[in-house]
Amino acid sequence: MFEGVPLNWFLITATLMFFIGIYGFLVRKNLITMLMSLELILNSVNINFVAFNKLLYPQHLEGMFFTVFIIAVAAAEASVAIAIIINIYRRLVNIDVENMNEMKN
Amino acid sequence: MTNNQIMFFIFSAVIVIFSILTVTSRRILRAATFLLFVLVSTAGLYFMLRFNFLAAIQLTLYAGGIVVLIIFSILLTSQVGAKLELPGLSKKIYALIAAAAGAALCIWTILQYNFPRTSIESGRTSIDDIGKALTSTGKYGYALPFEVISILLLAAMIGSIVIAKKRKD
Amino acid sequence: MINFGYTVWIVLIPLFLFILIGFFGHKFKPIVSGIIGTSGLFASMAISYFTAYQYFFVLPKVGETFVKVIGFETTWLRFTEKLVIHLGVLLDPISVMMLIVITTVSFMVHLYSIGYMEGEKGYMRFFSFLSLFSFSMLGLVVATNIFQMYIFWELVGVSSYLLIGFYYTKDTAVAASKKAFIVTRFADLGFLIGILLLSFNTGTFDFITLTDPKGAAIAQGSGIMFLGLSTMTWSMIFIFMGGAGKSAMFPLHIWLPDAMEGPTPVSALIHAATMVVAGVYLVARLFPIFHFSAPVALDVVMYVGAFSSIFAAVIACTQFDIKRVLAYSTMSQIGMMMFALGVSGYGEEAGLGFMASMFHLFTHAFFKALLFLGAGAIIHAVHSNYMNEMGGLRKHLPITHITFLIACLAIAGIPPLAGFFSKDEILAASHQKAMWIFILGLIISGLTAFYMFRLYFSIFWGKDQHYHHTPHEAPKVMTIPLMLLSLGAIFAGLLPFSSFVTSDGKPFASHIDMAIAIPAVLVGVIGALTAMVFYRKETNIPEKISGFLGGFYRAAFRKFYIDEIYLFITRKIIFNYVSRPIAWFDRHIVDGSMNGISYVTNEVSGRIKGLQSGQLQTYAWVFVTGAVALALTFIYLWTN
Amino acid sequence: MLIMRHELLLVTITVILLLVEIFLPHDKKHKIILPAILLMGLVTIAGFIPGPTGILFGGMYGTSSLILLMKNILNIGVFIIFVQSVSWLKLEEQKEKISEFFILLLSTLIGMDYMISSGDFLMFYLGLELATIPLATLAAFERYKEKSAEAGVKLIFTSALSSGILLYGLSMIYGTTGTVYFPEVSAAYTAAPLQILAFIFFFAGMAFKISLVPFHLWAADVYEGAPINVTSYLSVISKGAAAFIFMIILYTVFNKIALMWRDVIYVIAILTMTLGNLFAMRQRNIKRFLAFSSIAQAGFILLGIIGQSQLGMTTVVYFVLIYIFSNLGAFGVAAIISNKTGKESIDDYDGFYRTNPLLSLTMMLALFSLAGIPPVAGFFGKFFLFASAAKQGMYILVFIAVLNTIISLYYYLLVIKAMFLNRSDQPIGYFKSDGYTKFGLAMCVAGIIIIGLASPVYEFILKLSYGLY
Repeated sequence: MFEGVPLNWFLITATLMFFIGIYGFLVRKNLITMLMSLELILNSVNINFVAFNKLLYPQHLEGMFFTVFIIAVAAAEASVAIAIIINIYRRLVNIDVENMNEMKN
Repeated sequence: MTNNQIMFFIFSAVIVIFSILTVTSRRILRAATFLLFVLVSTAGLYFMLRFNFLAAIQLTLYAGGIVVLIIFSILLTSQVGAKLELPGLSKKIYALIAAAAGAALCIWTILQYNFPRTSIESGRTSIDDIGKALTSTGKYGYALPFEVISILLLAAMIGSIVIAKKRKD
Repeated sequence: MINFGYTVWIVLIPLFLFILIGFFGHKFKPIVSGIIGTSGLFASMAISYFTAYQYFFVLPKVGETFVKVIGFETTWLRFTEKLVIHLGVLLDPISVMMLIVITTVSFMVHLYSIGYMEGEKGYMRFFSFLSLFSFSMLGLVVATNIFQMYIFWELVGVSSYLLIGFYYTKDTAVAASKKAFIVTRFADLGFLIGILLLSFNTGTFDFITLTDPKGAAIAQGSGIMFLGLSTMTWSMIFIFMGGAGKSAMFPLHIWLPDAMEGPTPVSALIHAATMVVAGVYLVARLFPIFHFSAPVALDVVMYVGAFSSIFAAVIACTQFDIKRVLAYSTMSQIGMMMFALGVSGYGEEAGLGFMASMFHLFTHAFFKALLFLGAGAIIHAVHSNYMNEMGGLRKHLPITHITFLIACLAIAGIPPLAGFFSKDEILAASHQKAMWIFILGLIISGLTAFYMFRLYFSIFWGKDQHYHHTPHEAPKVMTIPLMLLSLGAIFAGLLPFSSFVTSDGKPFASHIDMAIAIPAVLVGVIGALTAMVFYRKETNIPEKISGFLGGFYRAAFRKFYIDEIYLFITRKIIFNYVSRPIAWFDRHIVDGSMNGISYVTNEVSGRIKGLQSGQLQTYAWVFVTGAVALALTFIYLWTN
Repeated sequence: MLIMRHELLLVTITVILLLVEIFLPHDKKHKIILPAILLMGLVTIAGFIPGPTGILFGGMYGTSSLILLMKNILNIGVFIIFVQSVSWLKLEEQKEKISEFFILLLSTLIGMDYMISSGDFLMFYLGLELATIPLATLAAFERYKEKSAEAGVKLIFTSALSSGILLYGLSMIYGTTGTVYFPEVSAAYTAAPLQILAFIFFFAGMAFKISLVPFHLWAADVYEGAPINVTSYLSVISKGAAAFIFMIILYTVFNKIALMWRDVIYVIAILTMTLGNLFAMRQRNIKRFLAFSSIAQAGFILLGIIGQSQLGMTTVVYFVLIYIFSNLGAFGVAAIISNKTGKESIDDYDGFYRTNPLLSLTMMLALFSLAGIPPVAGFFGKFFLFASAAKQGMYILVFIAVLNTIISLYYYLLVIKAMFLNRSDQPIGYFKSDGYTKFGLAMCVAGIIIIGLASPVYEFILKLSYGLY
């Protein structure tokens, strides 16, 4: 209980955000919008970690540091993803994920 | 309702609503802006939980860095005014089913679980503690991960450059 | 004690030959690789004979029993603390006998191939594969433990794959080699599971420990029960599955007829004398376990053997490709060996079936190799595999003719040739077990004589066909092995086999029971004569005979329409309504089911390709759904 | 610091290469190849020098002799890949990014090493990402090729999704146990529904890396599109490392719910082997073919993991070792053909034996090893896997696995048949390989033959794995 806000509220918010991100990842055609959905997913996990850390296990800062590192990884991931997206754009002049099916079966 | 609760509801509502808008908006630049709102109110949650350092990182790195990166690439690859194509209906339905089932399962399971209740109230986390932890090599010290993440960032940078740099011809 | 360490060279020489010819063969003239291979095998054979001499005559027996001797052993893998795998040479009566059989036949085949393969592309490759095969087969029979046996067992499969597919320009040969490989591999899966079951059940791989009648392994017989049978029984059934695959027992025999696409010397080596009897050898090797702890599995061996034997004999009567006739005949004879093991008991006289089986294996190797090599000489001469395109060849191929006749007489069980003695022992052993199997054995003998002489008369008698060029006798290098092997086919039966190879190592005296021998010979003669009546037609001999006997004979024959009736019954009814359907069943149902499996697998593979749609988001969807479904299942449905 | 020597050495040579790259004139970029290979060789050898083991950073990092061996195995694999990729790197298109290739590869290897050595989920996660993100850039390395770019997209997006799901699982593990350190997590773990959920999400993330059905769909496409040397890295080293850490975590962290994950793996193993094989059967592109075959192989690895004993542990390491050599052998030959002629279809291999007997023999050996035919090493790997599963009494699983080896034999024979038996009017012409290529393949062949026949290798691993389980 954090001053009136139960842990579950945080978790539910995060979970909703997580699956909204998943939904976006599954339906958005533009690669950049997919990337945004991914950011939502990672962000929701961060909320989980932080809430757990503060509300349940405040002795150590494990959850918080996990979050810090997730943010850093997310930055790295985003930069690589964007580099690849730009590269794709140069090849195809189009960044629609549904066009990317040269390899299948 | 306490102040905390009200604050939480505001942040939470912003997060959920703008998340939905992010994944449904048909104008890509708007979607990016909505994402920014989500990230900022997440930072708000961190502030509320008194993780000021983390909230600062969230604002600078996430909201400042990544979103700007995303906006740049949007400008590079899309016509700003154009509306995004709508996904097919069956795709939407399938995705909705998967996401809804997942969310229902997770929330249900979370509610089933009895989290231990702790009453330890720690105050603000001081930058000092964070700094110490970050350079400590003992337990609950994060010197090693810090080194590893630097390799990761370096590698990601090199990789991005290799991929994105223009071919000389 | 005699040091048998040198026996390891019997196995190693072919390995060196393989390496030598395989890697450096292209440096010398083709013929040289043939000569190297042949002389190497000769050395191996000489050592084997010496080993046999030492083992049977010099080595002192313990309590009148031939003991099992480890000639050579090295530790190879420490699997767990208890399970240790060795590599070595185990000498006991059956392995020594197998050494002789394999090296002899292999030597003959090498010698013969020098002539047969002359001018073929890949001469040197052929010899290197032959050496590899000999190495693997020898390694198999001297295995000290079941794991070593399995390794060499698979190696035999690989090298036979290479040999059957030797004529790689022929599509059928390629398909056949692949089929042989996959079907036997399928059988080996049973073998492997059997080994795992057996070794975890008994804690050892070692043959000596495993087959000791008083040992712990056999006492484990009443292990855990599964589906009404003990683990031991299951493991033996699985192991027998491997044996059935290699030995072409029904329904795993489907590869054998097709494998005839390989070069004929290969058929002689692999499909007559060595690889196909590996299954029989395997059962014989583990016989005490079968007998003491898994009698049900032994019954399985008996039924499978008996059925395969009669099944193949019937089909053999309908084939026109001479190599296919021989292939089915091999299957039938091996079936006899199997059911001889199946009816056998343990101990001296009770183990008659065991002895008979090994004896038949021994004699069969000679005359079947002879038949195949003879067939090779015939094919070499007329460039056809089909007996209806042949006839009257006795004038052109005198040596082949005589040796082929000897082999036919031997396989038909006409005394005093080799086949008579061993077959007689099998029949005697079946007689001890049950009447029905004895009668079955008689029927098989009759059929054997019939189809062999059908083959013989169609090829060497009958109408002289118009060949493109006059067939001529094969070169000496090919006829000499024929003559040597026919010596074996004549005299091998005279060995007092039961004083060497028995189920428990203790010699006993076997004798010929006239009550069994007479009907056996009789059915053989009847079968042969029937074939003669049908297939020796259109020669001058019948006319001579009828001329000699005068018009009465002819009149009587015609008048009573005996011939016609006979023909009607046999050709029209039996041939069309019994043999043909069985052959059809074999080709389309048994064989077809194998093709069906591969067809279905292919179909399924084609149907599910949609899963891999190339769409990233589909993949992600499957990913998410998979995770959620797994979670759902294991949170709410999983109970343990 | 000697405890961490694998990682430190790798970091050192990465830095050296980086510096060299900076100071190397533009037209002499290829000069870095030989030093890079030599350095990697030195590191590989240095890895074998016995050294201390233990725990560092308050339990975040730990090694044991088995873990050292795992790292050595990965080093060997990467060394071979270095050697094998020389002919590809010398192509005009890659010339200006040679050192980047090495640096990126090395950084992923560092990630894997940290991942294997990790003592808590944070280090594990960072190692995992370090082992994945640079790989996406490697997959998209041939940036002028659409397929390569597509492979990069598919890899980075699916891996990000999977790490998202994995992280969600980790957050729940943290939430229910209050820690991310392995020993404490293990102590606090019960089989509560939320913890099972957390485990499954974690499992999905790992299954993505090992490419287990149904989390494998990315693999075939990425393997096909990526440059072939990267593909072999992905399918061999990356997968092997993931399998190692997966096994370690299952055994040490989730040991309390072993009964549950055993059943999960049971199902997944069967699915993976069967689907991998069914898809492999119908492939005509050699890279795609090998991709599906390596998916099927991943299913076999699970058999060892499920063995859940010292035996199981040993066999997994042993199998991965053999698998590295066999698969690299197969990929090596495919890479040579692809680089020299641009041909990647199995139909193009018709009559290959006539023109390039040695290469086809190497390929045959490698494929036989993958199919598990004695006496080449692959057989022993498979045999021990089956044995370790059989020892747990999972005969039905073993039966299905063995059936699958027969299906796999069928399609491996297709390639062998194409090379040795089919005729072709225009077979791939004879080509001479350079010293690097020959050396790389020779290492693979030696590995395939020796590891199986030389029992000390197995016994050595067995001895090392005493401590861990």
